[in-house]
Amino acid sequence: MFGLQSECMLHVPEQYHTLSDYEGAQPRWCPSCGDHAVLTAVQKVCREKQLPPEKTVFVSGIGCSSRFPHYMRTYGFHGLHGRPFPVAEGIKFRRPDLDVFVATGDGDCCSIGAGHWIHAIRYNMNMTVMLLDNEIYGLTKMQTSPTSRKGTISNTHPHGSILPPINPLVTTLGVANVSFVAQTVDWNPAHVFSTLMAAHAHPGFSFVRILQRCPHFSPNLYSDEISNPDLTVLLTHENGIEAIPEVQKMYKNSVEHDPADINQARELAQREDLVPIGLFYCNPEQEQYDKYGASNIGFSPQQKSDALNVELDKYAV
Amino acid sequence: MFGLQSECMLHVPEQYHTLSDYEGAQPRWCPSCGDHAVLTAVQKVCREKQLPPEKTVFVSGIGCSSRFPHYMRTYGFHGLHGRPFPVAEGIKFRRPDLDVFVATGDGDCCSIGAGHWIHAIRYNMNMTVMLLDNEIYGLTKMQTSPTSRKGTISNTHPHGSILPPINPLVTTLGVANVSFVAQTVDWNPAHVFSTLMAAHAHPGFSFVRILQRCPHFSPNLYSDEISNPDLTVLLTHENGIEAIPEVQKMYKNSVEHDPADINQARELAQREDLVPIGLFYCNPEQEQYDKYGASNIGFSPQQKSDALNVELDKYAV
Amino acid sequence: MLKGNSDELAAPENVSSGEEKTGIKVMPVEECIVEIVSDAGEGAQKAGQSFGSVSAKMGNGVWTVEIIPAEVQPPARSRAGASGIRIRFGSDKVTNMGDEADLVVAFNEQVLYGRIDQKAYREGTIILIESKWKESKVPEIQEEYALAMQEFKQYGFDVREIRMEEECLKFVENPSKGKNMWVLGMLCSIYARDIEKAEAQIRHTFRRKSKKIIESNLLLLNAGYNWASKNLNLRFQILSEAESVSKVVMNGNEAVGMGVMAAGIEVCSMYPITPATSVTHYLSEVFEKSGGLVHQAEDEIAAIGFAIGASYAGKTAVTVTSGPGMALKTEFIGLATMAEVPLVIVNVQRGGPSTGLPTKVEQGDLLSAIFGQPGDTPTVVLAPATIEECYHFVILSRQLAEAFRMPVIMLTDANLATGVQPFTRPEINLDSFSPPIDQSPWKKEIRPYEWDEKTGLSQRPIPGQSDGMYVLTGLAHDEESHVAYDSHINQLGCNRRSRKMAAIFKTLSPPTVNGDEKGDLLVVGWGSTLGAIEEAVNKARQMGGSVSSLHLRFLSPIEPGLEKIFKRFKKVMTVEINYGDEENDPLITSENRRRSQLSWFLRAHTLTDVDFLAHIHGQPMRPGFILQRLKKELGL
Amino acid sequence: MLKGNSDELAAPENVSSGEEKTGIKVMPVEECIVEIVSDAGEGAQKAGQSFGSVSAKMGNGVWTVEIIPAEVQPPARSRAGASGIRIRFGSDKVTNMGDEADLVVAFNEQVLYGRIDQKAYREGTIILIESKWKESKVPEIQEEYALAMQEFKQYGFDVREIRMEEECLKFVENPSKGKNMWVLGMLCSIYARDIEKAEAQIRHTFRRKSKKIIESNLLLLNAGYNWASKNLNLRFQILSEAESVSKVVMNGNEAVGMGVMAAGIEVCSMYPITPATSVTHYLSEVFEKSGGLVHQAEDEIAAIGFAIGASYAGKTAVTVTSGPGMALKTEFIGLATMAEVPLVIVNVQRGGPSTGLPTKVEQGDLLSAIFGQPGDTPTVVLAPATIEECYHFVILSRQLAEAFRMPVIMLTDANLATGVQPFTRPEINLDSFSPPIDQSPWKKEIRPYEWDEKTGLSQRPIPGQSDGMYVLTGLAHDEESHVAYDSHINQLGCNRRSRKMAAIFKTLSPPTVNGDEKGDLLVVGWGSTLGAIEEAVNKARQMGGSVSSLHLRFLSPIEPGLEKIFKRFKKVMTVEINYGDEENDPLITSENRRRSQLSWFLRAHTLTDVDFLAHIHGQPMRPGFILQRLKKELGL
Ligand SMILES: Cc1ncc(C[n+]2csc(CCOP(=O)(O)OP(=O)(O)O)c2C)c(N)n1
Ligand SMILES: Cc1ncc(C[n+]2csc(CCOP(=O)(O)OP(=O)(O)O)c2C)c(N)n1
Ligand code: SF4
Ligand code: SF4
Ligand SMILES: [Mg+2]
Ligand SMILES: [Mg+2]
Repeated sequence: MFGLQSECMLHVPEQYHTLSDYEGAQPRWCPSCGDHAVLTAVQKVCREKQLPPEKTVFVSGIGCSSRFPHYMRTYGFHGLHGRPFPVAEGIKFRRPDLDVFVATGDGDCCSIGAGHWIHAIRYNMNMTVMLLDNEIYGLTKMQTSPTSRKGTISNTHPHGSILPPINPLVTTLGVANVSFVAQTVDWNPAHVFSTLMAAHAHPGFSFVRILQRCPHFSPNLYSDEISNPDLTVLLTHENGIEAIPEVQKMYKNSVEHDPADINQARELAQREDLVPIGLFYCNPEQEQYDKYGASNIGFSPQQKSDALNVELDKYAV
Repeated sequence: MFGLQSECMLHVPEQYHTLSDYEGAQPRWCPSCGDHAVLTAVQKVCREKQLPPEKTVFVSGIGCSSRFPHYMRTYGFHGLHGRPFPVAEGIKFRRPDLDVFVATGDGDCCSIGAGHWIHAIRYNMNMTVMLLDNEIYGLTKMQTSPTSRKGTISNTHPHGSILPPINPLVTTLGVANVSFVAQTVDWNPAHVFSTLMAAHAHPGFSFVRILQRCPHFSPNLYSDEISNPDLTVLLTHENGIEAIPEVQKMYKNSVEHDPADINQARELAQREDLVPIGLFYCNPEQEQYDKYGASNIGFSPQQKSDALNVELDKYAV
Repeated sequence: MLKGNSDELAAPENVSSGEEKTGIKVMPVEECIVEIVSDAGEGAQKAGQSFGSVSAKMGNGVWTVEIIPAEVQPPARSRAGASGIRIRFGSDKVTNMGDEADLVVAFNEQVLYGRIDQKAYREGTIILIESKWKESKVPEIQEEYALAMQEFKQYGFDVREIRMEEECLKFVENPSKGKNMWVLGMLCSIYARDIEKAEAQIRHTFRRKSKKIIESNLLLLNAGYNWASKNLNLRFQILSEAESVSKVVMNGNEAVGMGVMAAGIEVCSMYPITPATSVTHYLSEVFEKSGGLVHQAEDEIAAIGFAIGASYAGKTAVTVTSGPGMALKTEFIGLATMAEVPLVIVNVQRGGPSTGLPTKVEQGDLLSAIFGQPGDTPTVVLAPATIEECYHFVILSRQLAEAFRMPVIMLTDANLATGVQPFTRPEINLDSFSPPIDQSPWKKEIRPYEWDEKTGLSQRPIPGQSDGMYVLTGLAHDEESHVAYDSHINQLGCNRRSRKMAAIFKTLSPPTVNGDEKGDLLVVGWGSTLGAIEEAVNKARQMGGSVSSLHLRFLSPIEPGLEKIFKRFKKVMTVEINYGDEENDPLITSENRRRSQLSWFLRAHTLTDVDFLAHIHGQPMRPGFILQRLKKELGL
Repeated sequence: MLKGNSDELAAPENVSSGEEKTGIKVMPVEECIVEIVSDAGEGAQKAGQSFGSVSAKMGNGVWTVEIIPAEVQPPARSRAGASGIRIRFGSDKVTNMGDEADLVVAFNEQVLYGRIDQKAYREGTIILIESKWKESKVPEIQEEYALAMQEFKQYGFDVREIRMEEECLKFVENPSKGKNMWVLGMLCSIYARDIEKAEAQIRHTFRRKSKKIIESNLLLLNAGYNWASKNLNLRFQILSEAESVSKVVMNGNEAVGMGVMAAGIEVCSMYPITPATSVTHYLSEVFEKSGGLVHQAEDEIAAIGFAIGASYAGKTAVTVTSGPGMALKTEFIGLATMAEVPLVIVNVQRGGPSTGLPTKVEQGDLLSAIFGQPGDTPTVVLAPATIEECYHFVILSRQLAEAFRMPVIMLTDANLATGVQPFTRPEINLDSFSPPIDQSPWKKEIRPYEWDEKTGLSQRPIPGQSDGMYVLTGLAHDEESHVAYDSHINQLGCNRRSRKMAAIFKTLSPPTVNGDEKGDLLVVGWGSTLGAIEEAVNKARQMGGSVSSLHLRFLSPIEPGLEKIFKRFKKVMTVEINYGDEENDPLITSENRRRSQLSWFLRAHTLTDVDFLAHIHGQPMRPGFILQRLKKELGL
């Protein structure tokens, strides 16, 4: 039964992958949903980096955004609401050869998944995380999310929500061992692309919050930001997200911010007047739990047997 | 069956409560466990404030520290591991007349309870929270906790733990709507007392991390800090924890810190060279979810019946 | 009655019966099943709900059920995207959605295929279909449409192609917005509905919209009515006896929501999950006015913890969820049982296992509700069988929870959740609004779990009561609520909690048998299948079959007398929306056959060889499906 | 053999049998039950474990079980604080902890009361008690001690007061540290244990301690031995046949841990919970060396999610937990079943419901393991009955999980977890170390759930395999793993997952009956009660009772042939550590009686009126307790 070929370092056939190699099922999101743009950017990142589809895994929870894996032609794990992180960690733990992406929603990550989110930041395993934050529950039809602004009218708060929203960036920046925090917006595909390129290149848990439009339930949520680029502030730095001329031209407001400076990162992330996009924090030196996971893989049956025999000896009568 | 006396604003008999009025069962903690000192301080706070025992509820999860409610003579709810916050919130929601305390451990709050913890901060309901942080799992006999320092030898990490610890203060300070964050140490009962006095006085979610000795499993954990007061830095401010001469005399290192300044609070909380004690952050203006909860209590049966009739009318054929 | 702003529009006279002016013969019928199917967002449901309400107001029995696609926005013109509504209405009470539809209005042909896959139609079903696709600019669409028309005719449907949008365009600029109202008008003409009632209904439905929108909808309603009166040779009449009792009409989730208010519950703690969430959408809107609040928690664990906290503090509480949420509440349900905290848990069941079929019906949570807990955890489980019972059982659940100091699980399902049916307007009992809270001093000598030896009952102190202080715990505990691991104390505690079940059992009476008290076959059901089962059984009886049925509302403790009743029948079988291996499946023997949940449960309870008819099609049980099996069993 | 650093210490000669030099008669006995009880932290367990190991090494059958107080540090000298160990050993194999002890060493009299409450002793039990309390400076202690001595004598115990600490003080400064080793020496003298083996054992136990500590322990061991040889007229001899097979000795949790390694599992994902955690303590220490790792997750949900992720990625995984943790894993178990992810779940059962009795034994998670999931969730549930099986069943569980692509739940309990027993050293099979991973290209035309129609089996692609890409989902899905809500697809998927159970069933053979194949009474058990049940049944048979027993290892699917076997007995009853209403409890009738879990399950399965003997004392089943009931049933 277990006589299969054993470890996982097989050569992948050399072959150039085109965009369509990464295209899975036809997306079922609403036509002008912000998720489409992110999907396209991700497929471009995959092609740019020529990720082998069979060595790439997209993990998600439940939600509109969590349908993401189905629309990629890679391996995918569309699991339980709120639980993408533990699954992604388990996948990565003993498989350093796999590229792991997580697609999650604001409910999935910040509400039911909050505990796992905090711990995933701390585990700092090498994976790219996209929080598709539309500030609402999409799939279940418009309930308040922890990132919904105070006063949001939703089906669970028809008279307006009560609490100020969680700021996923500030929260992430407050967790020990945090190693990469960025923000981008679905309506600027070039910036989404370069942000995800940087996130993927970072060795560790790369957390990218993507402001994502849900025209179906919140048609006007980001319309000010979209129509007026001055409401956005671009974070620039030589160690930040790669500068793209078209993006730089678009946003007059920019701040030079060293992503090594966590204190300034927190202050910037806290801003409520403008939407900062770019890299808030990056520290490639943090402890990586996936390195621990990969520390003793590939033992031969004989090695395992020997170790077990040593143990049995200890308990021999 | 439901013919009982109705709302909960009954007068409590005027009577002076002595310390022993707050003493419940004989504590079963190890003799030199740090929890004892906290228990005593809490009983003193209750007496100082003359809290009516029948209007006071101690809520906890599971762990050595979570045995706390049994040792008080008030109402208590010793619930499930990791879940003290939702229970405490439910208790407070429609009972503004009750004084709610939460006793939780580093495993209970920061590991299995992490999601509820984040959300409890955001709900900002008026309650006093004591995180008894011994950096270990006590009750289950010495496993690594999220606050265990990297390299900690425990039963689950006999070769040393892998990750840097969660800093509960920094994490709490990263959550939206945070309103009160303080730290104290079990070996300075006077400071524990005044910290808890301030926490209780604060209208909102008062989070107090208490460094707590577990001599049974980590005999030397805080011995440096205990023998050398210079490893502690006292946060002082007119809006901070009340100044106690004996405490001020003890700690040479002190920093003037305005608890309204969240940026400095985060920087101080992040310090790893010294243990800062005192008030990091306080903002009594944050949104309180318990105020929402109390907004429509005490409707008479007639009022309820009328409202229901209006509804039935809407659906009448 | 609004005439519309066009002179062309003359309101038709009210149709009474017999021959119409137009010379079309009016067919009197006892009942009808009508569907409107469209792409999502085309308003079919709104039209159908209005049609159902009007019919109810005209004194008909009505059952409406929504046809919901799985995705928020499935692709247009796709089988999977079929969205819409079915309305079954008749002279008598209607208890279920029935079998095949008699008439369907379709906005495109592809969604019709989706319904055909579901076996929603029969030979002769009248199909009124939008015909604009015939001239579509996309050649594939033209082809698809043409092919479909051919096939539909081959299937034996009575197809009528109608230029609906074109007709609407005569009155409005964007016909895609109001076509549903035009269709409503058309149906009102076909089924001789009182047009004034329809107008009133539109005014109510759109009460929050602008006057302009209301006017334009009324215009289209009348246009549809007039068009059909002139151009369709279809006219049916469903008589109804004028009823004297006043009624309300709503779906099961609204009924649960109203039941929560009627039960005097103050806290509804939830986390969104389909198909349960709409209970709380409804409550979020109105609960505040009756002195309650909805709490949206961060997850299902927090939701039940919050409700338990509220209940501990003397505030009546409910938590509402569905399968995956129930799974997460497992540990806290155990605590509520162990520490004896009253709590109402509503589980609107959906298809499982796991995330399964979020929008579809199943009865698959029965055994997990009863046995889902580690350790011995006696729990009350009950299930309403009608929309009316959805309302009343919440009140009952609260009463049981309070009186017996334990959690009560109420199981409904997606069929009840979205089904709409009129029922007698409930009388309000002021007593049920009394809070359980009692802040008068506690008698010091009474212990917090002073279990009555016979019934296991005890009185509970509530924070605020002086001298009642105790520390609740989920650990094994004695009558003082002190943690105690002694053998006899653990045995005692478990015993007392179990004894409460015997005490509840004593209050129950045996279920009534529908049909003869003995015979060849007894059909046993629970929950939303009541109407379909009784309809099938009654038909089989009319055909001479010796069959009766029995419907359970209490599953745990189960209702008394079953073994005796079962003995009077040659065969007993359950009907369930559940999985069970088929007898003739490969490898399956009577020994290893995995039986559907209720049948399995009844075997243990009665030692009777209970068989079953079960499917997990994600669809309500249809009377015809049951009847087919009954005929086989009875040799009819 | 160390002589000690004092000249006074002369090592006693090795005792053989018959008359000793001292003139004390050596009593040959077939078996003995010995206890050492003390306050927590006094080392009773270490002494007892060493004693058990020495006995095993001398060829005796052995069962040791720890006596654990509920709190980390209960108050000294308290009933609730009784901490210690029981060692049952004999010439033959010993399968359970037995009934009353023959001899007990007690460090104070209060902990003895704790054990007396548990009915651990009988008239005539020899009590060797520390007598220093007689001269305590605290008058209350003096009184308590004196009173106890009186009472103990009244109870008929054979009490011997011994100044243990005083004796130790002759050799060491702080006697409280090494008294346990002195006691071990004393017991070695009484039971004629090979002192060299005891010395070797001490060297092993303290191998990580300083030489000084080892020496002082050896000194005390010999001192105790010598003192007893000179001063006690107690000498027993337990013969044993020299066994040829090599053996290992360990507790059930260590056996599970070793089984994990032997199964070729690579990832053990857990969250601490008593009494399961020690499995992972053991693994954390040694797993790395055999190419595996323990992951301590943030909670039980994450622990199982992590394991499922690892398994999805082709790494064999196990998650280990107990009742409350199982409750939290409910939703993810459903996902693993639905999406067919192999996974081993070990549940070391403790007392429930809720947080319940964390350190105590119960078998209360049987029905929740089988039926705990919302929706239809076929799950394999199996249960080892001995410590040896704890090892082998992990291997079996992995094989089943992989072969049938589903989660396998293995239920052990606190009795197996802490019980220590020697068993035949397992042979290592290199095959079981092969990883399931196969990175060769997947055949493009094979679908990820290409279910075999008959068995429901399918092959799974693993990330890394080119052309195997698919998206796993917990939603209803077709063979491509595409989300699909169609009626027939849901029916098909559920059916295929169910069919795997029939396929497993076909591989099982009927259980063997212990005793005659037919008779008056059949006792059915499962899990850790095997030894006690067979001991009681065999005794009853010796007394002429017509009784047999049968022990289930597979609970789901259940082993074949039960109905046939049951039919051959006049009465069938289960023996379980579970709750069930007593027949003569108030309000209880045969109709509303809540039956213990296995008996209930067997009723549904066999339609036999299965009775039960059940308790939830938090204690292992004792053979005497069972025998008593058998006698009643059989009229003996
Ligand atoms: C345990 C559980 N609880 C609740 C649900 C219902 N549910 C599905 S998606 C969702 C929230 C989706 O919101 P978000 O994560 O923001 O994703 P979006 O749809 O907005 O992309 C909820 C509550 C579920 N499937 N499982
Ligand atoms: C659901 C669940 N998981 C695990 C446990 C076991 N458990 C009890 S307390 C505890 C951790 C205690 O650590 P901490 O919260 O730091 O409290 P301490 O004992 O150190 O005060 C654990 C894992 C449990 N009771 N319930
Ligand atoms: S509902 Fe919102 S988030 Fe979901 S697919 Fe539509 S637009 Fe996107
Ligand atoms: S184990 Fe540690 S935390 Fe627990 S009671 Fe003892 S000293 Fe305190
Ligand atoms: Mg969202
Ligand atoms: Mg701790």
